[in-house]
Amino acid sequence: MTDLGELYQQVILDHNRSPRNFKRLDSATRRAEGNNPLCGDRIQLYVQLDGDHISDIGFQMPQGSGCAISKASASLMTEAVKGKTPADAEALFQAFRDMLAGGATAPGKLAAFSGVRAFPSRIKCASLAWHALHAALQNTGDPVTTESAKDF
Amino acid sequence: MTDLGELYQQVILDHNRSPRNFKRLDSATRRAEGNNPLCGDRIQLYVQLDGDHISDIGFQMPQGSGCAISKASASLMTEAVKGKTPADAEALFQAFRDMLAGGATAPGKLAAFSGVRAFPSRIKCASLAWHALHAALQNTGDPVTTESAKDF
Amino acid sequence: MIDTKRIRGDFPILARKENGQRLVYLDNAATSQKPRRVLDAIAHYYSEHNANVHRGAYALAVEATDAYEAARTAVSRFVNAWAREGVVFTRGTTEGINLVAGSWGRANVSRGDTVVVTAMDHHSNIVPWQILCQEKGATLRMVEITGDGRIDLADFGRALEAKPKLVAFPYVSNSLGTVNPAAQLTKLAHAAGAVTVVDGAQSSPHLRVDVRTIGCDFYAFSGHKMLAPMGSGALIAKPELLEAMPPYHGGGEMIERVWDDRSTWNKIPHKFEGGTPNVEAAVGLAVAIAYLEQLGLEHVAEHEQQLARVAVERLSQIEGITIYGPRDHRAGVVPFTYGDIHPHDLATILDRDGVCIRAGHHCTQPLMRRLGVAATARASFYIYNDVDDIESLVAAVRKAGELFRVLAS
Amino acid sequence: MIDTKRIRGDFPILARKENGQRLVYLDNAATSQKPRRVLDAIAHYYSEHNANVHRGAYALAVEATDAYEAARTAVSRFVNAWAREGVVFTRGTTEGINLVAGSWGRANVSRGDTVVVTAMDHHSNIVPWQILCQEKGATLRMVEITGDGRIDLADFGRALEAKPKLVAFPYVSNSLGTVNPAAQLTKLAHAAGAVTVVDGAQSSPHLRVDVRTIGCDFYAFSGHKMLAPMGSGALIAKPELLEAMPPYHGGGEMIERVWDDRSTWNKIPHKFEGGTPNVEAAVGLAVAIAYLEQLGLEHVAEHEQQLARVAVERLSQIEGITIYGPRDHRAGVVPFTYGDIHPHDLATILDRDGVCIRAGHHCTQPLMRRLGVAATARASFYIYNDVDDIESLVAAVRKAGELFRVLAS
Ligand SMILES: Cc1ncc(COP(=O)(O)O)c(C=O)c1O
Ligand SMILES: Cc1ncc(COP(=O)(O)O)c(C=O)c1O
Repeated sequence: MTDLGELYQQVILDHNRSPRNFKRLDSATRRAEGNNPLCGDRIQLYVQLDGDHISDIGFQMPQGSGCAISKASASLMTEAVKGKTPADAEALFQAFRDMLAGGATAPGKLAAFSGVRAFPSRIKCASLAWHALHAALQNTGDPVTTESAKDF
Repeated sequence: MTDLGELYQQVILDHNRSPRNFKRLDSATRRAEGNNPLCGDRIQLYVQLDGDHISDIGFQMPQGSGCAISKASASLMTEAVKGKTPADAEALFQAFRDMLAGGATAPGKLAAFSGVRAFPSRIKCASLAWHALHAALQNTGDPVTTESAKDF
Repeated sequence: MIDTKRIRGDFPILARKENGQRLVYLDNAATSQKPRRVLDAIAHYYSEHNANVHRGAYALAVEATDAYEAARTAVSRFVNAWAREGVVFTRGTTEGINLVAGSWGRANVSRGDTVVVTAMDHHSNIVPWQILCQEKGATLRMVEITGDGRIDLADFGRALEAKPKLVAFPYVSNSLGTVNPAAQLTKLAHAAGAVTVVDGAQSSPHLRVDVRTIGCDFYAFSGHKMLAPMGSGALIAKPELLEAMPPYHGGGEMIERVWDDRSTWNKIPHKFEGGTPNVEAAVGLAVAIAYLEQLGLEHVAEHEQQLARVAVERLSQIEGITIYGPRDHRAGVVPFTYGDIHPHDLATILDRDGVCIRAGHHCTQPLMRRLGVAATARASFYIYNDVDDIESLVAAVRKAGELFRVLAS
Repeated sequence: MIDTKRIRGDFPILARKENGQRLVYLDNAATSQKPRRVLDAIAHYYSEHNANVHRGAYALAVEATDAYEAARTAVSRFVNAWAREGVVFTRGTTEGINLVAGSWGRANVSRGDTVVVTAMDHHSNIVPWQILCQEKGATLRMVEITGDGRIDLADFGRALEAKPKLVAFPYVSNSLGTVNPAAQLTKLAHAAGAVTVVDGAQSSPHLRVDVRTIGCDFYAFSGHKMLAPMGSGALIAKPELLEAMPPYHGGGEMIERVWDDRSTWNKIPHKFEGGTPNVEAAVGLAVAIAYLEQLGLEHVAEHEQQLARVAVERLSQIEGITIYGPRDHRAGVVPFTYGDIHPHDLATILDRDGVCIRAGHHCTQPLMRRLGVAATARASFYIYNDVDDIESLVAAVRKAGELFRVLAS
């Protein structure tokens, strides 16, 4: 049970139950949609850019969509990047990816996802919201999916 | 070498070298084409029906087409059915098939093909001309092929 | 009856551990495991008889051809096909249905026509018809399901009023376990003038199928879900339909003569088997069929229904569990959700106890929308599963409930 | 260099007898035999890791997915693909070419357009284009061959004047053994604005292929001709072309979202892999590639060319033998005829001495018409063949000559 305990750490279960920034943002200057076609999970991400920083951010997941990992990850991601510049947010994404790939632990509460490494099938759940953030910051407008053959 | 000797009996090699009734028959009342798509062999069969008997019969194979078995079989078939009624010819075909399927030996020179039984891949060569005869007598007009999943 | 203990011994993979636990494989609707006999048949084929088929004059090629065509006969008997020429080997159900859509569909469906599918169909029996209808300007009509997960016969009747060219439905639903009244649906569709396509992916592995009794026109199934190798399967069709259809894949084997600018076609079924066929798959499928026939498909069906009954009963005792699909006429497929635990999390937690289930939309997104869920957890049974497996499932589900509650409170 | 003695020990089937004789398998252009390592990989996959891929949350499914995707990486490296997303698993060459014709072709070829193939193409690289051209009202232009069995570059140039939409040709001819100047042909075709399809069925097994050096747009090959299981193969494509192409088979795996009447597609390559993929085939293909890489494709090519040289030399000494194809730039394929003995008879007679060759049109009827023959006999070599095999071939051919002469005179 220990590795399950590491996957479903208290902070993850908490953010799954009560996701932060779980809201539609009508004032958003950037939007992106993320899809995990493997399980059908979807996320809508709203980002408000003011000058050179993310002044507000929100996300939604359709009813019943979003496992504990993907929902908590989205929630913790929004907390982590609020107030940051896009460049800093992208750097956090990189740190988060590195951690999932087996590298160093990501800063702050994001470290809670280090247990995901032991569950390869859940890595895409953890990275879904970050991919949507990346797409929103790049402003590509295309929905992103985690079902890429090359990365996570 | 004995089973090869049984396959390529003297009479077969002889009819392969000098096929009988190897001719186009402009007066033919029935025609049929036979194909062995497995090896690309083809036969054109010409049948002249006078009243209730086969008064003349001829066959052609395109240049280079026709292995020893299929050519000799066509040649011996034409000899065997000339002068016969269609019903008698069909009965011979049945006897020939039965022999190839492992049954009793077919009458007359057709018995020379009993050795084909030991060479399953050549059975379609031996029966090609007979299938064309059957088609001509049925007057279907369709080219026949030996590549049927159900019979030979 | 089914002697699971003896059967389990035939499946090498069941000796393996999943995360240190006894492997409890409950994802049989996705793919089945393979008995040693099938693995041996593959090895034997390649070690003794391997050659390209249908054109070789040497003994090896004759043996390979005989094995391949004998497998066709075995499949033909297995489903009581109209004729063995009406058995086209395919990679699986998806390819079989795409063959019908691409060949029969393109030749027969035109602008303004209707094609009918059901809301419980697998994507493989929906998307090919969507693509066909979009290409042709035809309408795709999706028949609704009832609250308890059956095809809504009233809506089916309404759909037939449009005189559809083709009606497609699953014999058994992979997401709900519903066993549909295939013969009745076919009869109604025929009365409306439609050609019928039955998706047999979930029926051939689990019950006795007789395509002539169903009376449909096309029937497609996959070998990999019924003990046979991946890449095996067949499309069963009425020969006269195949005769009239244009070819699907152009290439070797399927031609009679090739001119520079046009070709004529080989006889059926070869006309639809362009390219080197997968002899290994056919040989393996024939052995899998023999294995199932030896058990008796009636016993297989009974065994799975029994397990499904027990699973429904035991899971229902857990508070917060919702089970989907009809109460009866259910095959060995049990879809469920558990409170607000996402099925994906459930699957991960169960896996730690060696229990393999599927979580997701099961390639039935239209159905999921109608059920009002994004995903379900699904346990599906086969001949090697037993009541112990259900106990493991139930115990692991309870643990998941505790984990989420205990740690979260 | 190639140590045939050691290699022969890796192939269980070579221990078998053909009509009481040592098996001399010389029909490798039709299909290859399989080393024990590939058979073991199949058994190991099914005994340890079998599951449906891409959607399972449990360890078994993750392992199967990893094995499948690792095989994609292996194939990608093997041919130096543009990207691993540009590797679509198929059943073989025929399916790969039909995929291009059915998807890219249907979307891009219109009335009045031209598609170019060559007179030495296999039916699998002719018939799909015939069907496409007939459907679209386009013209199929067949490039002629020279007297010594090469693509006629002057005629190729004339064909390009029509600004064809697509040009297809074989890297290596299965009927003549000709190794075509693939990079040069591609460059010329690109200069004329055409997309290029290279039939790699006879190149991938036998020589080092680099699709980026060739510079083509699509490259298709079959696993079964290169030690891998039947049902394996891949289409290699430029990712940007795949991105823009409509899907081929609708079904599971290839969708992103499915609405009642329409769907959106998964990323490449999954968009083109509808239905449960053949994981076994991919796993076996990766092991076959590793086996060939260990030998070194350069050594494989050299070994076969050497055998072909010896075979041509030894057969030429027999009076009445005609050998087809170019003197040089020849792969390990030796087509011949012998006086007026029909190749079919020759193959039967050789088989009695354990020598397996192919007799017929080799799925190249347009080529046969140009050679002015109905059929040829064909010996084709692979890594396990040696000079002894050629001696057996030559001795059996001599015997056939005697049989026909002795008994017939
Ligand atoms: C040159 C060539 N192209 C295409 C094919 C077709 O390959 P497959 O039958 O594996 O699809 C073959 C072999 O049969 C071939 O030799
Ligand atoms: C009901 C149903 N139809 C079709 C399919 C598709 O079968 P395959 O993936 O073997 O082509 C499946 C399984 O995936 C299924 O369960």
